[in-house]
Amino acid sequence: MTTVTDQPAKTLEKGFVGQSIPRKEDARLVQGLGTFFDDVRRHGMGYVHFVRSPYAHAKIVSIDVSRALELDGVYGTITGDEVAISTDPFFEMSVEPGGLIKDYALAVGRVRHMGEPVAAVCAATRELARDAAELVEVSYDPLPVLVEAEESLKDEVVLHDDAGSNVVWSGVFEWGDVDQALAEADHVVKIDRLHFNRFSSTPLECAGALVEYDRGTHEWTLHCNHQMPGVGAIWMAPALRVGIDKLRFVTQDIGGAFGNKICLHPQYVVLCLLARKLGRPVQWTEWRTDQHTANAHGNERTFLDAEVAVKADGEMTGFKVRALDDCGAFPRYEPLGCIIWAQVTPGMYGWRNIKVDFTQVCTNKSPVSPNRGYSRMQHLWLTERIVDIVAAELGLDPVEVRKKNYVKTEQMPYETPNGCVYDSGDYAAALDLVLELVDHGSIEDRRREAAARGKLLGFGIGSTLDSGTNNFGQSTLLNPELQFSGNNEAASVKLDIFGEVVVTLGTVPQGQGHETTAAQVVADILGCSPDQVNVRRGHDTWFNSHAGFSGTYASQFAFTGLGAVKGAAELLRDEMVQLAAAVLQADAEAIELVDGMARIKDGPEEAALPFMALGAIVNANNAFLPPDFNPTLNHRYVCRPYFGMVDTEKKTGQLTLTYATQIHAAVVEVDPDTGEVEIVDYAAVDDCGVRINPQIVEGQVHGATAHAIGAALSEEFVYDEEGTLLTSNFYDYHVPHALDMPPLKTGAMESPSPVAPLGAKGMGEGGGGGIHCICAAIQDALAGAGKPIVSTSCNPPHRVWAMLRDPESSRAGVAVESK
Amino acid sequence: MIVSGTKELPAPRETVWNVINDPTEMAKLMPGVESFEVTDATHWTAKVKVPLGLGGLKMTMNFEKLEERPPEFASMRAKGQGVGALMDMTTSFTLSEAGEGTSMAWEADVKIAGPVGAMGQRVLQPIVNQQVQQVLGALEERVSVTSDS
Amino acid sequence: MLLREVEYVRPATVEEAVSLLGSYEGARALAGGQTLVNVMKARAAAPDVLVDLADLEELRAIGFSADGLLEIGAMVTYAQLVGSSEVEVARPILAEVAATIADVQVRNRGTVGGNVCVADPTNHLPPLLLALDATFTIRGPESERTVSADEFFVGVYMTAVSEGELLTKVSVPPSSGAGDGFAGLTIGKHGTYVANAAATVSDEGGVRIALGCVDAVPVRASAMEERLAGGDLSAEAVAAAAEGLGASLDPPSDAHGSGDFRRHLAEVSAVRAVLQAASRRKAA
Amino acid sequence: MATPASSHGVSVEVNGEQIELEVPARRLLVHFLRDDLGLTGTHVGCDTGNCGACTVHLNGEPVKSCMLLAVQADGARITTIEGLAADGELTLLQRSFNEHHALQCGYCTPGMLMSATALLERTPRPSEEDVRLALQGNICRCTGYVNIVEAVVAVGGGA
Repeated sequence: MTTVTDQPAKTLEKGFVGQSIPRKEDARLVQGLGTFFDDVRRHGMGYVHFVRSPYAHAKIVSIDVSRALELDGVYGTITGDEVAISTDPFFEMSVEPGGLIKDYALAVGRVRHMGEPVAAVCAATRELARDAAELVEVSYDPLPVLVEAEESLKDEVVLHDDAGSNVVWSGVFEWGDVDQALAEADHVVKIDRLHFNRFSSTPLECAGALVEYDRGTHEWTLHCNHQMPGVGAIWMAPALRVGIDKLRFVTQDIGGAFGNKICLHPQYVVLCLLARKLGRPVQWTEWRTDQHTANAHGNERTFLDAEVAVKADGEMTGFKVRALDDCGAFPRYEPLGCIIWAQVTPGMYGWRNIKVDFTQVCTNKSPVSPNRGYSRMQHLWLTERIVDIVAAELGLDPVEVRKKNYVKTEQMPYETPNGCVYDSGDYAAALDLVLELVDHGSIEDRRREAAARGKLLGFGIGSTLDSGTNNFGQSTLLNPELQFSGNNEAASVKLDIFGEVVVTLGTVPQGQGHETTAAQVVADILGCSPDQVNVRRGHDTWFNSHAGFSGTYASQFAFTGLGAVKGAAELLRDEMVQLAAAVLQADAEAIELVDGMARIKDGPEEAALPFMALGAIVNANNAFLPPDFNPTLNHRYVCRPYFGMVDTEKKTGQLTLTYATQIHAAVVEVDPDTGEVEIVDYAAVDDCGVRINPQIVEGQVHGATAHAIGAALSEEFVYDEEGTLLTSNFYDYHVPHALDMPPLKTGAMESPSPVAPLGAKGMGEGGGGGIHCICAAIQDALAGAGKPIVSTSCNPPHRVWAMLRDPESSRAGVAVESK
Repeated sequence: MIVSGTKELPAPRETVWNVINDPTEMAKLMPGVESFEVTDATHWTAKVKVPLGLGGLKMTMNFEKLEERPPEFASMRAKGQGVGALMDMTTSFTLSEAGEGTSMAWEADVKIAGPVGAMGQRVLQPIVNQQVQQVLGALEERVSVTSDS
Repeated sequence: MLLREVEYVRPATVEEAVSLLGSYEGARALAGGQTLVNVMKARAAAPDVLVDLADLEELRAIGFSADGLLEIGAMVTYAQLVGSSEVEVARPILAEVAATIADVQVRNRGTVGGNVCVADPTNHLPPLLLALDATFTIRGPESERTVSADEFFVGVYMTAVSEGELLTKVSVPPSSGAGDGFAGLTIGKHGTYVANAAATVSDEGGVRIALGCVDAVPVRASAMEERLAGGDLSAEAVAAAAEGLGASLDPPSDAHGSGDFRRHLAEVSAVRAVLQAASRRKAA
Repeated sequence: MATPASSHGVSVEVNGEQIELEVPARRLLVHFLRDDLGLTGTHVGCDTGNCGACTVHLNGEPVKSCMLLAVQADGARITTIEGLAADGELTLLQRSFNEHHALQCGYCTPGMLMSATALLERTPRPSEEDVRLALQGNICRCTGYVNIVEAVVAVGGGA
């Protein structure tokens, strides 16, 4: 079901924008005619298989590839030593010590996580490549293993000798005066330890690429599924010691990414080296087990010694906490996660005094990368856990406490203590809507009914913000030397010879329906049907217009992506109008674009030019055009949002531009004998401002919810003390299947963004609302069973059972000091 | 994973000691040993079929005697390499006289790395337990025969 | 995903299959392949020769023996079990449990013989067939022999079927008034079991209970069975009978639960399975 | 007695076309379809037979082509996603997926469609529960299954 408050979009007249038109992408995909990287073939291509470390931490004593090379059909190999000679380490974003880490495309001298590539083999078939990989003899000398961030902090064992410490980045953020807030509080709630577990969105298509090297031009073409090619190239080109113009990224269809396809540069560099060395196209397909053990995990974060200031009336005035982030063996995209969370520093709440002492360390686990809800989700889990623990310990109603502390709609636009601006939204109204969807009034009756069946019923809320359109200037809050700031995205729109409207995007869609929503926007501006608008599939850094921050990530397409499309379409429209005016001998004001024609308003039938005529005149029949009028009918526009500079002293600034609201509510039943949690009712309300295509928006809400449900109940990367990943496949790493998913109720509101070109806010990532509301619901369900505290984000049966069996030990870390 | 226990053996300590400190004797007691050769007094190698994965994994195990204090204590380390799995096992035992027989306190610390280690976690413990029981059973049989003869 | 080099052969008769299994070193029978092919993809197993049983029609039959036993060919798929009228009549629990193994695609290929010969401690059928007191018919080069469920399961991935032999059928006594139950905890709906238990209660009240996932092979809960021999199968009595069951076990720990959790689940599952079985038996 | 060999001639009917090809015994059916026949609509989403992206019809029944050797399919009739709208005309189910926004990245879609098509052949008017059971072996990471289930139920005439 969908409920929409009737607030008209402030920008475009609603034409195709705002309609749930079926996607243009689907026709090819439902026939299996999409083109994914693994579908690309080239004559003489070789298949690459990586030799991976079975150890989490070990010295590489020796690597012998001779037996592999003897195998018929093997084209060649490459090892870390060769990589160390022919490439430079990847650029690191952190200050010291993390900035001193040397990260190469293959392990050099030492392996630091299970599954880390130590060598690669290229052969005539996939099977042969793996056969040969088995013949590569690597001798290891195991080293002590670090699997706990708290252990890493001690630096008794150090992963990266160049850095001399396991700390990647460390810093204190303080806004307002938290100590005073705590001193003036009526209650101080203390929470010793909360742990956000390690998981990832595990896109169904794994990583990979087919890489061609042109010996004549020294250029590489990567047919791949990198979701942020601009940044990928910034990592790869310097490492390969070439200019960025030598790398061409081509993506077509991508089988999901969710941030997990941003850090593919190490493997891609190996492919580039092999393609050049062997003089043939090389192809690598990552398998699921490889993805789980050695590709992208989400950031694991531990929150220590939280103290929350609460007034007698339930107003929360501030909190302080130590955050310890575990980025795995290499920082890669990190330490950006050490600041991205600050986009939502107070969550949805009004507290003005906040202190976060943030440290990120390396461990002998898979490196992390951005993952749907990147870094904000972990922090929002903290704010939601705080609210529900405070409510439970002080006997307050979770609904009332939220309404009391939510930022009010009349305060919008609201500036947070760290200078971010919440652009619009009505959190309390969204909460009321979600409560209505789950029939909140009947919870106590349902609790009794469940109890009669021997089940413990619980209710929980998760209220989050999806912050969209990064200001990359926030990176300078981590490292003032970094030369990044702002954000941008590009698009081109042209009218072709026979009147075709052709759009190319700088974005790299992976299922978000950009071909459809871009067509909707262009159709409204040019007065034609979306069917007449051909939005080119995928991304090609040679032919698509793109900008420095091009890509699809951080919930920003609705702002920068469609902003660029809108800008380019408007430039084209104005020129088409001028052209029509010139041809029809009329004033530009008298020309309108409708039904795929430019015509004189209220003019005679014949006073009209179909798009085909406009295209043909400029491109093929232009002799009569006046010399001073030179239309191109081909326009590029770069959408560059204004942020202003961040203040590196106060650590404040506009870190992002739009804030979509999500409020999720779950009703769960816990089986006290097994610890099983069943979701019996679930609702999600999303407010992302103007919805270009409501059906696509709702689809994103469904997907984000499924990821959150998986993360809350079963999805976890579990390591043993040896650093062996115990959940390396879909048997042990259980993602929700059709039978696992509860019925989802969705509701929507539209609070248009005053800052976004179309009033549409970035959305899709969500804020992990499902994780938060399920944690809260489990805690509520167990309230009558010793009132344990839910202190982990992932709660499979064995953890719930542990809480039931020994609630006291879970409560040991929580204390309330009242005046 | 550490497994340990004690086993009462119906034979004098000397007899037991002689059996478990003779690699060739022990090789006969271990399940799945396909070939075996002694390198020197403290090193030997065995090709073993370990019941990991379906049908078993062939592994080359290199044994090294770490310490021995006749006739009561000895410890050894075994490193195995096979496709899909690396095994690192340290075992030790202490013999004490118990009337006519011998009481053997044993401990084994078994580490398995690689895909099999990750995939087969839930079955490793049962497999190890079962292997240990088989060795102990065979040992009991062996020493009782020796002491009879 | 990429298997080692392997040789493949598809015999036309059981005799040929048995002699192939006997005459090639490292030969292994390939039934539905829903476990074996998977393990080979991980290269955690690498048989030298695969003897595909696909064409052995006689192993795909479900029927009754002269003495009325339900006979299930080793190549009968889970989907066949689910749809079989013979099973429905004689021992419906088999269909009920088979219907929860993995998913449609796996049930279309996975076989009864494969499930028990793989003998993974988390598989559904081993504890169930132990509780149902099934017997297993094994064909060797010369002769055919029959072993009980207690003897069949030897260890993790190990059964009484030795090299050069082939499991041809599983025989299950018809319920004749007995009630059967199956319970446990899975990783997600229809997922891998963390712990499970199967139980059968005869019309006279005799109880057989088998536990899965707690040891290398399915385990009989003998002590609990004896305590229930009295015939009182009330919830309280069954719960009381299960006390101490967990303590008698030494289950493995993994990412899905500690040994303690499995000890606890073994008791919970046993109780649930027995109560379900009791509620289904025809009152004597 | 037949002799084991590491390579076999395979004869299969794929989407109505008879194919004869010599194939290594170790080649998985999914790689035979994708790499040898170029039918790249059948996808690989995992390496343990959980995800169902590689689902095809083997003699009319949905199976996971990554848990089957190509040589095992010798003599069989196979339908892949490319065989559904063979005449270029989308099936009701394919259209329903589009209308209900039942796909996002589209990677799991071929497997979903093959499983759901098989269900609709057996059960023309499936309930939501029927559909969820039939799709249990197909993982989707984008949609949460909501619209997929709706799309299949709708084809059967359900709400």
